[in-house]
Amino acid sequence: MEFFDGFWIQLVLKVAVGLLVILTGALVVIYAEVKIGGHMQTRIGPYYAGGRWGWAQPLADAAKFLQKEDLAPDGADRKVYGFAPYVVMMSALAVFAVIPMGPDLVGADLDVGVYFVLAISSISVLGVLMAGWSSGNKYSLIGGLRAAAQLIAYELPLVLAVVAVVIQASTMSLNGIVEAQNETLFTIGSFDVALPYIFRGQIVSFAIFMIAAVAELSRIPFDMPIAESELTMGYLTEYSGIRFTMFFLGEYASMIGLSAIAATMFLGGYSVPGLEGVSANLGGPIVLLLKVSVLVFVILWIRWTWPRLREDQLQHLAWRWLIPLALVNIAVIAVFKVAF
Amino acid sequence: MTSLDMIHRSEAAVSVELQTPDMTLNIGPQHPSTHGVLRLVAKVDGERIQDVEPVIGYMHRGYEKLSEVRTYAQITALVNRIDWVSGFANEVPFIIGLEKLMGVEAPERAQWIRVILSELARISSHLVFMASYPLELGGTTPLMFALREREYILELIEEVTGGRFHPNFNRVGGVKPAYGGGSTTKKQSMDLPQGFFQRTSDAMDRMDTILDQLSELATGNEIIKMRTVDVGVIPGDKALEYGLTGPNLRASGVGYDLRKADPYLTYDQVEFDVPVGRDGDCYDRYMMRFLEIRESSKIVRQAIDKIPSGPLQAKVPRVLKAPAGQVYSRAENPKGEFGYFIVSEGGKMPYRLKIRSTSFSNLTILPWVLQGQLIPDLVAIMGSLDFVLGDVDR
Amino acid sequence: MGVIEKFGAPKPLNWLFNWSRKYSLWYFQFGLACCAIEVMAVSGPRYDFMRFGIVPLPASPRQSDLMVVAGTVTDKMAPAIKRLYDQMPDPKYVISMGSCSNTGGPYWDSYSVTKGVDQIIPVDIYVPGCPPRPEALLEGIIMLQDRVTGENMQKKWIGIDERRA
Amino acid sequence: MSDAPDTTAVEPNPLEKWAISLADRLQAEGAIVEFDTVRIAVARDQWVETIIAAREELELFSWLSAIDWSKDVAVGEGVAEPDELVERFEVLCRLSSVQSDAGAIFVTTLSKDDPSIGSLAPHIGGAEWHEREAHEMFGIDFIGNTNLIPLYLPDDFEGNPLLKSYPLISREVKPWPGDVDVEAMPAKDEDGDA
Repeated sequence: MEFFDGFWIQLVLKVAVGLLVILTGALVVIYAEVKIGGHMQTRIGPYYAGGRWGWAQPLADAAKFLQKEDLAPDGADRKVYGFAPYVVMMSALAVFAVIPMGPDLVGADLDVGVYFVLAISSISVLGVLMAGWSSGNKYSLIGGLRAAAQLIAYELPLVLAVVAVVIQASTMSLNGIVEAQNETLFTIGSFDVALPYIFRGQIVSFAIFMIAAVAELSRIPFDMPIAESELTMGYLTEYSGIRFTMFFLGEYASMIGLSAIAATMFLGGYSVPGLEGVSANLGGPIVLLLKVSVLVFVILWIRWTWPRLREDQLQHLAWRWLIPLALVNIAVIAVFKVAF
Repeated sequence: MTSLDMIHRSEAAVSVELQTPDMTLNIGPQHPSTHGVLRLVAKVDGERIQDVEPVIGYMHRGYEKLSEVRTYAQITALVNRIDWVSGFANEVPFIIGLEKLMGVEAPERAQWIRVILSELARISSHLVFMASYPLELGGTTPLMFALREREYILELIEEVTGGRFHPNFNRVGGVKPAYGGGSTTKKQSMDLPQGFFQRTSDAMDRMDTILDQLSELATGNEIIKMRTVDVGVIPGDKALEYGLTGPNLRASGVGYDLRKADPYLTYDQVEFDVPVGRDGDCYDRYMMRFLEIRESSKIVRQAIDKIPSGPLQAKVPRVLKAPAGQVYSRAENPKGEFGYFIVSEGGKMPYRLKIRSTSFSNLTILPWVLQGQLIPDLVAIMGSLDFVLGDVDR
Repeated sequence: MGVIEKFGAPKPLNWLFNWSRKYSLWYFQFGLACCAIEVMAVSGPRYDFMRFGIVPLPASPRQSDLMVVAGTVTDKMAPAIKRLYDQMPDPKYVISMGSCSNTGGPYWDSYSVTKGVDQIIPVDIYVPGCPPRPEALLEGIIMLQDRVTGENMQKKWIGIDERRA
Repeated sequence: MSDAPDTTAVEPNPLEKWAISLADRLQAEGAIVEFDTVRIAVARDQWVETIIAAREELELFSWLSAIDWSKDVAVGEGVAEPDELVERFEVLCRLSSVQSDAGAIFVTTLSKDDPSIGSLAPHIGGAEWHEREAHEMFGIDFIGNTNLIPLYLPDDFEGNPLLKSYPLISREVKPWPGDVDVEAMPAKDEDGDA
């Protein structure tokens, strides 16, 4: 297996497998979105594509967008316009590099994993802003500006929620955070009980994190940047074909990404009591997948139930409620950490 | 030079002073929130609208001219399509006016059938509103729930009239003899389908439970309240000045309902309440429709109890000719006062037919009410006025 | 994709392309008149055209494949429709729904109604009715899907419009 | 109101009484009641004042429109007795009460040579669009309404469609296709001049 030891080979393999898994995951989530959404609305949703249950619907969508004409408006700033979807896509994908799927199954176990995740995921703001600005369309511009304002506002509670976890775990490595949650807290008889952070006082952080994550994803009830009834498609208005697909896949990939981070930090990540050693490496991804699915489902559920807020109400929520709450939460967590 | 160019150019000026040139936002004629083809030319400062000029006419089909070259019987078919979500209700005032002009009175059973179908049309129209309004605020699921229920109402309308929402069911002096009666004898077959009343009252029962569900899903939703309460307030005197009628006027605290104020058909024989709002904001306008569905279902139930048996059609001459005269007849459409001013010169066609369409008057207030609002509120306010572009442009 | 324009797509690829277009007709949220309400009904639970892969998501013409001209086209609206059609990226399809957009319908003698949307944009499928029942629109969609299945991408990309042939 | 048949009975019914008293109070020219429809004739120069005064008791501005009484009829049916017709425009405005079923249509007459009248728009906001519509459809000028741009029709549209002399070109190009008892085929001598 000498061949696989080379750094570049490993990198290429990791990237290839990662891309495949993430994009497949994104397609699955897209399918889940239309299908679950359909059922929530007492509809059937896609049915005929692929023969049964419409399972091939997202594949058809992807293949179709490949053939679509790639249009750029006359007034567009071509370079920026063309580059924006890649920025969004890259930021969505890079997050996965540090998410541990097993004790040893991690793209790169950074000491500052948390920091990396937050930094990388906020790059998407840049892409969105680029898209909005360069399209040469007023709806896009307003959408882009709304997106920037919104993402900046919600980056803060997101970070502050994470800080609380970092304090409790005393590490910024995501692997470390999972292991911290895997530590035996107490024993009942011969059974070691380890509790994820959500049951160890981080429920508030978790709630803040999820709200901020939904806002980061620009999904209902925080989907003002692409508010269809107001701004047509917001910053996406002018995008067509493959570039639109990039945004679209990027959105769903980052939905998985943020859910995975939330699962890692609050729900114990890949770990589940009783899964150790090699089996943890094998079963870890599945455990993580299950946890991610639950979170993704919740995000979809919200999407199909609620209407959207208004821009000022959204800012109001972020600055007057979430951020103070997150600060108080940090203080409480820190006090407990020091005291006990 | 477009304003966007100006913004790009003003980059250089940023260091000197922060200029924010007004952006002219052109919304429509195709835009998801305009219910069809309305164009708004809005001057915006950031997200705040400074001035808005609605441009209508994208659905102008020339009804008033076309009516002058169509016989009275043909006009009934045409007027269905003015306000296309409540087709039957458009026919009623026209046919009442024509009957007045010709001195014909429809048999009582026909009048009751008109009441039932008008109320079903009202329910279906309000359900379209209940469907589209949350959609404009971003909620997609109430849309589907309301559409699903609307199908049950359309089923009933179709059963009687043969059309889903353009029934063309009224005739001078009665209603079109419906098909599908139980017996083979000719007389009975020209009546409502068998079991129609039972199915209708079942549908009304269903409607009540569904309204509870919808109120849980949408009306009671905090976000909907946040988006609509105290948004787009129209005071009563302004509403009267701009000729608002129907739920829009009642939301502003003026309890004016033609079914009570100037009863037509057999509305004086049924008991129902007219919900009246207090603040005149979007939430009130939303609630008016919500509550009116319940009242309508009450009316339908009473009508089913009270409807007498009898003929559906009075005797009228084969060729419809109205004597010379001018008559204005109006009725409470789902959206408000719908009226026809028929000027007859004694021929087969009207000399002039002025259509007082509800949405046109309801929309005239738009520039006034939108001033100084935010773009997201624009959507909420426009949606709450519940206009149909065909009714605006005619 | 200059290669395909020159040599044509191999059969499996052609099939894949046609299949994906068939089941992924993103419908452009665009309604004109009465028929738009029927389109709403078709998107609703009882008829649900998403079963056929008609996704009514995009509000912008840039992401859509299918335009259903649902309702009366007036002379004032016609330039806007033409423009929206031009804004849609190829390959794109048009269903003309209802008598009004087919021929002018009940407004055949009006001074302000365009008598048929096919005067301004090419139409793939005409659905008759005033308004067509939801079943009729579904039939039209299925006919369009059948048509897409038999398309030749090479011809389409070179610019041979089979609709006109 | 020469052509409107006088249907008033010998003793006025309550509606007629009300109409006459309303006309008196507003110092209008007269009142006609037919088919439960009250029409109050108003002098052209009293138009704006009368309507504003009438809104004291009839609060709801319902609509404003016009009729073209003309002998030159391109499509459709003309008046019953063209020889006696005085060619004119009638401008109508309906106000109604929201307290009762009362309501009246105010009518004034404009000559064809000078189809202009004072505008209600500065006093009643809702009248602006109605006046624009009447301006576009009949070519009536509303003095004081600063925004009389076309409401419905495209900018390059010529003519005033609701004038009786305005033809429907489609009907001339291709007459009514069905053999329904609608009307005779369009006469050949009609000029398609808009």
